[in-house]
Amino acid sequence: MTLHIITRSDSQSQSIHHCLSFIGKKDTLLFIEDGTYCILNNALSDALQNKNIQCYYLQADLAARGLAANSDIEVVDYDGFVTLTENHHPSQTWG
Amino acid sequence: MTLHIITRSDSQSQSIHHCLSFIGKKDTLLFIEDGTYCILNNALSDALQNKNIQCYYLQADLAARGLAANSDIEVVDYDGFVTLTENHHPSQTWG
Amino acid sequence: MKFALHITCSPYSKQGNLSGLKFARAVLEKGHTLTRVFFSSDGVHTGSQLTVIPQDEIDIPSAWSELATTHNIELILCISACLKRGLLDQDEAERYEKEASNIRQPFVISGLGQLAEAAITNDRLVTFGV
Amino acid sequence: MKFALHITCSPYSKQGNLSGLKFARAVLEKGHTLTRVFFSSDGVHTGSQLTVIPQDEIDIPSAWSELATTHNIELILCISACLKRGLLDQDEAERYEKEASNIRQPFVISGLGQLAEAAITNDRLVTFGV
Amino acid sequence: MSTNETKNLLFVFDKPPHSSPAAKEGLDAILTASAFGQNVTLLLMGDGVFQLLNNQDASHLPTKNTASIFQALEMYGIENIVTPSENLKNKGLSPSDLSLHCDIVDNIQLAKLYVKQDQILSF
Amino acid sequence: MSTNETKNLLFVFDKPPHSSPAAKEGLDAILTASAFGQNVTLLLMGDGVFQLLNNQDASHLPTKNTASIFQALEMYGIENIVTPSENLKNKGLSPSDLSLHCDIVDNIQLAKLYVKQDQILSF
Repeated sequence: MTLHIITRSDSQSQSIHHCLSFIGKKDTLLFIEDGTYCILNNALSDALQNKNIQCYYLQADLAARGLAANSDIEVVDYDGFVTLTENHHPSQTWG
Repeated sequence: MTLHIITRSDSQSQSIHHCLSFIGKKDTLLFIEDGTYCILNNALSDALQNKNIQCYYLQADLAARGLAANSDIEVVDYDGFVTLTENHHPSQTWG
Repeated sequence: MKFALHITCSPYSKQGNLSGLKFARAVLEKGHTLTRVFFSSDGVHTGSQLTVIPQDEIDIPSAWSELATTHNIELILCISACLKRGLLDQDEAERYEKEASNIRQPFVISGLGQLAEAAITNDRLVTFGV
Repeated sequence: MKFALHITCSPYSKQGNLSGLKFARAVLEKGHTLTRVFFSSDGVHTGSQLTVIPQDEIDIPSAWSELATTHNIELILCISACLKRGLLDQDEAERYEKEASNIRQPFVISGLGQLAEAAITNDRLVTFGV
Repeated sequence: MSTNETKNLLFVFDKPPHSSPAAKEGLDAILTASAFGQNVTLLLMGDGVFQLLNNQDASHLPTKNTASIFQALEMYGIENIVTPSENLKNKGLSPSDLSLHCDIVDNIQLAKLYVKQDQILSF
Repeated sequence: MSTNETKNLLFVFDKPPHSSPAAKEGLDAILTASAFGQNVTLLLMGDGVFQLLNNQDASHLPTKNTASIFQALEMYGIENIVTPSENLKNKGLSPSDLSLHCDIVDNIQLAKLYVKQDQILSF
């Protein structure tokens, strides 16, 4: 039940790919900071959906970057971010 | 006659790929710091050879990382690095 | 729940430091305890007393100080990171015969053991800025 | 030839700062002139007077100072980067009513115009640490 | 400044906004160089093109002022703003996603642009 | 330390050596945690596996002391050093290229390792 916190875009870092290679079905992904740019990668979004992995995006970081939250994704604020760390444990922050 | 200085590995940054997409035949590549890890990427090395682009590696940075300079590549020390900036102008450092 | 945070980037060079601050506030607003924030690597620059922030921008180092004072949170700067980066409290400045110290209240300098301890004694450890 | 350098990373967080120092030495050994080194972004941490470096490690800030003094090189720290990062000379410390200053000799604080000027008036500008 | 030279200066931004202060420093530098009467070009490479995405609301971040400086570039006479078409395509973006008019260039045009430069500044 | 708890702590290194001081801090932290009697595991992910490449000569770099600390881990009782096989393969490396004995794990073993952890520390 790990919470994987992705902080870089898929062009800045291979972290999202490393994470996806072994992530468990009960694990959860949270995209924050430049990690929110991953929403632009359609192939990645499809892979996440196919693996049926629960994904969240930090709303303020999407908005800061001009990235629209479409209806397919779940967004959280910082309160929701804390809730994710309550319910999923431990957390790993990926650079 | 630009000198392109590559400072990150191909897994840390897309810079080497951006650079290769438009690099001129008279341009020169210099790999320093984590850029020297690019030597491990065989597909990249082949692409450089096919494009017939002059490449150099900073010897001290290869050695610091345990990367062997094989006979196919040209290495320089800091003196040679300065010579490259004398002969190729301007220079761009890629992060 | 008892939370601890680990911050590894400086306030104005990457977003992670401010993300950590906002997360810290949300932790406290939800009624949890935040026991300790450990700053390592470039994170130790958060503890500088000499920062001057434009008035229309968020003063991140001050905000950490206020939050810690109000909620009794330990703000710990990794000592080896501090020395190499020019962050000294009065004791270290005297020890190394430097003419000034520059640590902001209530930040304190200590070792990485404080991070390991935070990982062991808190329910949650969340990292920002890697 | 006349060279200038632009350094954008701090001495101990990325390798680029030390690469720039070694490049600077090689430029001078080859008989060129190095007129100016401009430090922006986290590069300004190079100008801290309060760094304490372990004896078995290279003291990068001191090495820049020595090189500049010996060869009459301008070491310029970007002022906006300095203020946000807690690097103050005596003038700035007084202006902002801070109790200490922490700039190493012979570093000076100035604006980004000095970088633009360096790009225009030198034959070569080489960047490190991006 | 005590020089009458005019040089071609290329400013390359390849980092996204908000996670680093590099763009703010680069903008200050390009404005200064332009005020010095130099021929300046701004190249947005890789994630650097994200600097220009429409509808960014960074009001709560330290980088909030960068967007208004980008908007002011034209007013200050900086009109050569360039981004590679291949890069836009790779990111699934079109010119209408950008808040500024850019010259969208192919790799041949980009190579030609480089040949003209006297110095390249990276941020 | 005033606790008798024993926890499973995973230390993740994903940066290459020499370009950042992260590994030195991570090593200090894992040694301390081990001295506190905790069950520690070191995971080398992505470019982090480059920390263990043979024949690194960093004598002229500030990070020169990191290699000797890696060599001393076993002496201090830290034996769980793990790296994914997929990562080695992607980088064209084999176990004989590494200066330490690692457990080379597949993705299923890696997932099982994660399930056991109480906290994860990233450097």
